Amino acid sequence: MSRPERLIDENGRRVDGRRADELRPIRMEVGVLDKSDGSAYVEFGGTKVIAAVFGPREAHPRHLALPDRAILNCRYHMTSFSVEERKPLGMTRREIELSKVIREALETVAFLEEFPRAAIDVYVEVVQADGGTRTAGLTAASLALADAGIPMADLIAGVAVGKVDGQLVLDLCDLEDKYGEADMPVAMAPRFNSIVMLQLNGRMTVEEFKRGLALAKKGIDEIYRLQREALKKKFSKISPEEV
Amino acid sequence: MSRPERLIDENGRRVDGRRADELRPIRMEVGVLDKSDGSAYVEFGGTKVIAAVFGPREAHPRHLALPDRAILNCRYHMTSFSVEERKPLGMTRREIELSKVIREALETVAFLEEFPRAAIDVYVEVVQADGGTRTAGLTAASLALADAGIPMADLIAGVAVGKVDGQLVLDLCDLEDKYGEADMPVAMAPRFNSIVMLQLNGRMTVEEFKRGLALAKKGIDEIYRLQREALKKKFSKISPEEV
Amino acid sequence: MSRPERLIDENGRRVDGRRADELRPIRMEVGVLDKSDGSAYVEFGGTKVIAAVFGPREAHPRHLALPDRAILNCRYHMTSFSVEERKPLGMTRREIELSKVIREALETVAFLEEFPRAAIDVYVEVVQADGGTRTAGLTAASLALADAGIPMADLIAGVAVGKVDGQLVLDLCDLEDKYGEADMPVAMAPRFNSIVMLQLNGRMTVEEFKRGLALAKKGIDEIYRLQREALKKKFSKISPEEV
Amino acid sequence: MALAPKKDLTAKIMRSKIYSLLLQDKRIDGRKPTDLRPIKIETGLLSKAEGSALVSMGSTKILTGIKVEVGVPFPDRPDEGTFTVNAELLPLASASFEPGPPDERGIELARVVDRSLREGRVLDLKKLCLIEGEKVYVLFIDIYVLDYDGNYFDPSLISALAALATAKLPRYDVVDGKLQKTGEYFTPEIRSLPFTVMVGVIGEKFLLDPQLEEEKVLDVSLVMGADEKGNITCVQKNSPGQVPLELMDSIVDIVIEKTGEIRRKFLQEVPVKLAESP
Amino acid sequence: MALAPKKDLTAKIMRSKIYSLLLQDKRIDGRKPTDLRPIKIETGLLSKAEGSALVSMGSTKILTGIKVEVGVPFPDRPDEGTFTVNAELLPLASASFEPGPPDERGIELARVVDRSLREGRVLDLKKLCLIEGEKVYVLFIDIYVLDYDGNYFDPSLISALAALATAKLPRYDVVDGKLQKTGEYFTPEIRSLPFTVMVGVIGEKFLLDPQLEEEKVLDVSLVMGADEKGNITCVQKNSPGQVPLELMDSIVDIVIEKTGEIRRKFLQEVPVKLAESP
Amino acid sequence: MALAPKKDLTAKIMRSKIYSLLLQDKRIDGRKPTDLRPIKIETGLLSKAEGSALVSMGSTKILTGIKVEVGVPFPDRPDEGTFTVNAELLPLASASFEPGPPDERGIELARVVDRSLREGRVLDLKKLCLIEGEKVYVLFIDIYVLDYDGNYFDPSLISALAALATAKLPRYDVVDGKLQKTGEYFTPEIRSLPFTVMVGVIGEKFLLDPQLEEEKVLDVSLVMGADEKGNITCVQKNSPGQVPLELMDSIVDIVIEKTGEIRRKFLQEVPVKLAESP
Repeated sequence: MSRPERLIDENGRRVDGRRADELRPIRMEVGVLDKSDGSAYVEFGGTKVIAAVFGPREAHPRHLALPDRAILNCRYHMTSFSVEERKPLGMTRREIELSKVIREALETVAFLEEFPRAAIDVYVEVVQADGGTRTAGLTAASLALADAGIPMADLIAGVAVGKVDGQLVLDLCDLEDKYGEADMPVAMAPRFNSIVMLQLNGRMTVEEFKRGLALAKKGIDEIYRLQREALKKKFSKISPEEV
Repeated sequence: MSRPERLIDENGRRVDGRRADELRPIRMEVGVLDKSDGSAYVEFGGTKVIAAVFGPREAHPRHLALPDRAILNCRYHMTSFSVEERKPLGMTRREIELSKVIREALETVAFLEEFPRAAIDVYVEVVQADGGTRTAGLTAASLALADAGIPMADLIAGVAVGKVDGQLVLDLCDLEDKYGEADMPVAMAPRFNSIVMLQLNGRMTVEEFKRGLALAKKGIDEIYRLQREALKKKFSKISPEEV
Repeated sequence: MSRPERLIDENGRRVDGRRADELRPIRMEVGVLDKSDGSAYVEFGGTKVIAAVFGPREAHPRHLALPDRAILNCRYHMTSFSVEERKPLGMTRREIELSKVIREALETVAFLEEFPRAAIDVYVEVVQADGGTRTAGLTAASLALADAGIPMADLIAGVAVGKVDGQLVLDLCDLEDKYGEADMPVAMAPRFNSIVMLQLNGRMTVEEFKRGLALAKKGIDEIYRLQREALKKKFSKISPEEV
Repeated sequence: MALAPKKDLTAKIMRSKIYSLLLQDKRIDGRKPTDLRPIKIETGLLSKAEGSALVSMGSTKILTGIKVEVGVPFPDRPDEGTFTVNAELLPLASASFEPGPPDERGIELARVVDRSLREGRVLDLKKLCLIEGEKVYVLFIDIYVLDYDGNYFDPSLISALAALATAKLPRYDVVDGKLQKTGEYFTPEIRSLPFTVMVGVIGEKFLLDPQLEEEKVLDVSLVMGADEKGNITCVQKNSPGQVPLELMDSIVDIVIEKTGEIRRKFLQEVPVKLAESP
Repeated sequence: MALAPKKDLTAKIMRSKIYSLLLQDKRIDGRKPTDLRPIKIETGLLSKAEGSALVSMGSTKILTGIKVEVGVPFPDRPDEGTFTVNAELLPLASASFEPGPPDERGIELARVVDRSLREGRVLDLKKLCLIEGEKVYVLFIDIYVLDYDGNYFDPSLISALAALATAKLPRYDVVDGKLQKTGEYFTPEIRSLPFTVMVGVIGEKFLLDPQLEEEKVLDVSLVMGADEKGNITCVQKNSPGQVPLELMDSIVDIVIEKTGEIRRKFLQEVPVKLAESP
Repeated sequence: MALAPKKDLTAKIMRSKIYSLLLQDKRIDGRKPTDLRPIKIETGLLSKAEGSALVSMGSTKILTGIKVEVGVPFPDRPDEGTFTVNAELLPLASASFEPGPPDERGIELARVVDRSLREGRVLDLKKLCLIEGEKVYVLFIDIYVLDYDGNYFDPSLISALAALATAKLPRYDVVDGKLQKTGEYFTPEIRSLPFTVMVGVIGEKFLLDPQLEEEKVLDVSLVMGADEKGNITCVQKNSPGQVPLELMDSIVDIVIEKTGEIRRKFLQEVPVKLAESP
C-alpha cells in the first residue's frame, strides 16, 4: 500500500470516490453469533468487526466484584490477518490502550448499578482493518450490549474524522489514515449530546478541531440511525409467539 | 542422527536388532523418590521417565475445587537435555498437548469421586527421549498413582506402534519415529479392553490401523504384566512390621 | 568504561582518590515521597536509590495471609537507565535474587508479629548504579520502614567490601566492582552485632574474608550513625503541634 | 499444566436423554447418529489475508486466514517452504473460553489441524521454495473459533483447507540473488484433501459431529480423519474416558465414509483442482 | 483485558465538597479551577543516562531517562532515527500501582506521550540517521512515575521533553562503512514544544491539573495538548464518563493558554533553543 | 517480587527438639552436627546430553545435564567460550515446588552455582574458543532438583562439576573459516574444584548439610564454599535471620575442612585430572 499522489482530487473526491463529508457504505447486523448473550457485526467499507457480550454473570475472582454495580470488562482484539503485515498473536500495546478507551466509553451508558457484584464481558474482534476500527468496534459493542438486554441510557455511535491533504474528511479509510495529517476517533452518546470517546493522532488547528467535532457529529447521527434500524430489524424477526 | 539407508534389514531386523513385534528392554521401579506421595521410574530402551504424584490434597485456589470429585492435574515435561537439540526452558506447545492427553487417560481409571474438593498432581519428567515418551510417561504415571495409594479401576499401559519402511512395528525408537511413516501412541486399560490414549502422527491404511491396534494390544499386555510385577516388588519390600 | 591501568596507585589511593577504608560521600534523606507510608533516598557516591514502604495493609489474595504475623514483600528494581547498557524492562534474574536477599535481611529486624494477617510492601528503586546498589538499597529500605512507623528491633546498614589489585577496600565503586577480584556485600543489625545479608562475588582467602568482615563492620558503624541522623532530621522537622 | 475440567452436574440428566434417543437412532436436533450438521463454506471474504475462509458446521463458526511472508527454510529442509498453524478459541465464541494465550484446548486444535495438513501432505512444500537454503514462502494459517456450538475440529480443518485452496500468493522473480515481486499471484497446489470427523461415544453407542449439548455429556470422543485414498491421516482421542476397543472397527469405517461426504461437499463449494497426489 | 476499576464509595462525599468549591471558583488546595500546580524541572541529574529529567508538578514526581543505542532504521524510513517511549507506574509511587509489566494505565501514558512527541514533530529524525538504511540512533525514552498525586500525564511529557532537550548523544564518524565514536557529543535539535494539560470535568464545571483527591471524583477527564503554533497535538479522553459537547470550546481555549504557560516555564528552566519548526 | 514464605507453626516444637539434640552434639538422623549426609555420584547416565551427573546427598537428588552448542562470544570476551547455569526445582521433588518458570529459589540456586563455577575459575574459557570473535562453545548447564530433602545447594554444585568433568565435547576443524566436526571428542579441563557446604544456625549452635526437617526450623542459613587452595569462592546467606558475627570464624574453618572432605570423595568417584590452576 503506497501513497497515492493525491488523497483528494481536483473535484474534491477522495481515494475511494467519496466526498469529504461522506460515510463509507455501512452494514450492521445484530445477533450474528449463537453462543454469546448478545452480538453484532459492523462493516464500514473495508473495516469489519464483530462484537459479543457475555453476562451479567457472577464476577470472579470474588474480590474483584463491586458491591454497588457490575464491572465491565472489555477486550479489543485484531485477528492476525486483519492488517497488511501479520499482527503477532497476543495483545499489543495498541490493543490494550484501545480496550481501555472502548470500555470507558461503554461504562458511560450501561446501567451497571442494576447488577451489583456481577461482571459483563465485551469482546470486540477486528476481522479486517481499513481505518476506524475502534469506532466501528465501539459501535458494534453498543449494539451487542443492547442485543444482550443490558439496559443502557443510550446507544453509542462512533466515527473517525481526519485531515487529509489539508482538508477535513469524515470516516477515514486506511490509506487516508496512513498518509493523512490527522486521525481523530470520536464517539458520542447522541441523546446526551456528549462525547464518550475522543483521541487524536496527528495535528489540527483549534479551528479544525472544532469543525472536526461538528463533522463527526454529522456522521454519528447517521450511524445512530442505522443502529436503531439494525436493532429494529433484529427484534422484528422475533415472532410475537416467542415474546 | 541421520537416516540409515534402511530401517528394516533383509532379515526383518530393525535398526536396534529387534523384530517387528518386539519391545525394547523395559525397566520399571516403583517408589524411587522420597518426598512425593508416589513415584515410579520407567525405561523403554533409551527412553527414561520419572513420574511422581502428590495428593490428594486440598484444591486451591478454592473455586477450582469440585464438589463431587478430585481434580487431577498433570504436567508432562522434558528436561532440556533429554533431546538431540537442547529443549528451551518452559513448556512447549507439544508438552502442553501431551499433558492434556496423559491427564485425560489417567482420569479414566482413577476413582476421583472418592476425594471431593481435593486435587491430585501428577508430574511426568522425561529424562531422556528415545521414542515413546508419552506412553512410557503414562505407564510410569499410573504406577506412581498406585504407589500413592490412589484407588484405581485399572493400571494403564501404553506403547507406540509405528510404520517403518512400509511395515508395522512395535515400540518405536527415536530413529524409527523420525524417519518412519507413522507413529501411533496407544494406551489401554487392559481390564476393560478399552483405549485411554490414542493419537496418530503420520498415515496408515485402514487395514494397517486395525492391525496396529492389535499389535499395540500385544505389547500392552506384556507391559501391564511388568507393571504388576514392579508393584509387587515394591510392596514386598515393606516388611510385615511396617504394615 | 574500560579498565584503568591500576585500581590503586602508589600512594594507596583508589580510582576516585579514596583510601582503602574510606566510604564515598553519603547522602541520606528520609520521607522523600508523599504517597507512600514511608520512604528514603540514599546516595553512596554515584549510587542513588529510593525506597518506599506501603502498609501494613490487608494481605491479598487472602490465602497468602499468615495468622501470626505480617508477610513482607520486597522488590529490588533498577531503572532502565541506571546502568551503562540499557537494562531491559521487566525483572532480571539478578533483580529477583537481590529482592530475596534484601527481603530476608529486613524480615530479620521488623516486628512482623505485631501485624498478623497483614502485608507490608517494600520497594527499592535503583536510580543510578555505581557499585553497592543492594547494600545502599537495603540501607534505604530500613530507613523507609522506620519512616513508615513499622516497629523494628534495629536499623540495618550495609556496605560492600571488595578486593582490588590484591587489597581489601571499603565501599566498592562500579569500576572496582567490575575490574576487581572480589565484591562482598555485607549488611548488619549493629545493635545485635549480627550479619543480616552476606554474599560474595569473587574469591578471597580465609584471612581476607575475616578481615573483610571487620572492614565492613567499620563502614557499617558509620553508615548506621548517618541513618540515625537522617531519621532525627526528619522527625525534628515535624513541629510539636503536629505530634 | 493440564487441568481437569469441571463436569456439569445437570449434565447427567441430559446424558440419559441423549442416550435414550440414541438407542432409537435419534438425536436432540433431529439428526441421525451418523449425520453431520449442514456445512457452509465461504472463501475470499477478506482482502488483507492472502487466503481466507469462513466455515460453519451447524452453529459452530470458524474463520481462518492465511498470511504469507518470505522467510528462511529449516536447516534440514533447505528446499521447502514452511507453514505454521495457530488456533484461538476466541472468548466471543463461548463463555467457556478465556481471553489470553491459547490454553491446552487451543493448542490441541492447532496441532491436530497441523498434523492433518502435514501428514496428509496437502501442500507440496518444495513448490514453496524461492531460493534454496535462503528464501522460502512462510505461511501462517491462523484459525479463529468465532462461535462454538460443539466440535470445532472438523470445521477448522475444512476452513484451513478452503483458505489454502483459494489463497493467492505473490510471485517473485530472483534478480541478482534478490527477490522482486512480479505483480502476479498463484494458488498453491493442493495434493490431498484430508478431512476429520469427530466421533462421540456414549455407552456402547456413538454419534458424529456432536453439537455442544451433546459434547458436554459424551463419555469420550475421538477426532479421526482420512484422505481421498482411504488413508487414516488423523487420530486424536481428545477427551477423558475410555473407548471400547470393539467399537474401533465400525468407527473407522464410518469415518472413511463421512470424510468422503465432506470432501464431495468441499469440492462442490471450493474451486480446487487436486494435483497428483504423492 | 481492560478491567473496570472500582469506584471508591467515600468518593461521593468528596465529590460534592469539590463541586461546591468549584461553584465558587475554588479548590481544596486553594487553587483556582484553571491554576496548575507548581512545576519544578531538574535536568542532567544522572550520568549513565544520555539524558534525564526529574519533574514535579505539585507532589507528583516523574523521572525520565534516555538511553541511546545504534540500531537499524525501519524499512519504510531508512533515513530516520527511531525512538520508543515506555512508562512505568512504579509501585513505590502509589498503593494503587502493582509491580509487574505495565498495565493499561502505564501503556496509555506511554502512548499519549509518544503521540505527543511524534505528532508534535519534536525531533528531526532525519538528523538521527548515521548510515542510510543501516545505522541510526535509537532513543529509549523511559518514564518512571515516582510519586503519584494525580495527573501523571502533564509532568511526564514535560520530563520527556526536558530530558530530550538536554540529552548528550555521542557523535560518530563513518570510517570504511563502520562507526567510530569521535568522543564528542551533541544535543538533539528540538523543533517544537508540545505540552498537555489534563482537564477534569465535574458536572458542567471543569478544573485543570487535578491532584489525586480531585482525580478520584471527576466525572470524566481529558488530556489535551498544543504546540507553540496553537496546533492541537494531543487529545485523549482518559477516563469513563461523558464530556458535554458544549464544554469543548472553552476547554480547547484554556488548553491553548495553559500549555503556553507551561512552555514559558519550561524555556526559563531548560536551556533549549527551538530549531525552525517544520 | 520476593514474597515472604510461611512459617510452619508446628515447626516450633521441632525446633526445640533439634536444638536440644544439638546441645548434646546430636541430630535427629544420628549425625554429628558437622557430619554431611552420604554422597553418591553417578556420571554419564544419559546419551543425548554431552555431560550428565546424578548426585544424591542423603535423600536429596539432583540431575544435571550439559548441552553444548556453537555460538558467538560476548563482545568484551571475544576469545572465550560461554556457559549459563539454569536450575529448576521440579514439582515432582517437593509439594512446596510449583510448576512454572523458576521462582526466586530456583534463580538463587542457579546463580549461586554459576558464581561458584565462574569465580572459582573452574573452566579455562579460552580453551572453549573456536574462532576468535566469531565461534565459541556455548555450554548449557541445566540443574534439575528431583527429590528435595533439604540443602539442594551442595549436591547441585557437585553434580554440575561432575557433569563438566565427564562431559564429551565434539571437536571441530576450521576449514575455510567454517567449522567441521572431526568426529572426535574431548573433556574440558577442570582447573579448580570449589565445593560448598550449607550451614544452618540454631541459637548459638550450627549444623552442616541440613535435611529438610532441620532446614525448616533453622534460625538462619548460609551457603559457603571454598576451593582446593583454601580460597573462599562462595558466600550466600540464603534465608531470613541473623548470623551472630562471632560465629563466622568457626563457620569459615569448618567450611574449609568439609569442602575438602567433599573434594576427596569427588576425586574418588569422578575421573578428573585437575589442570594447573590459574
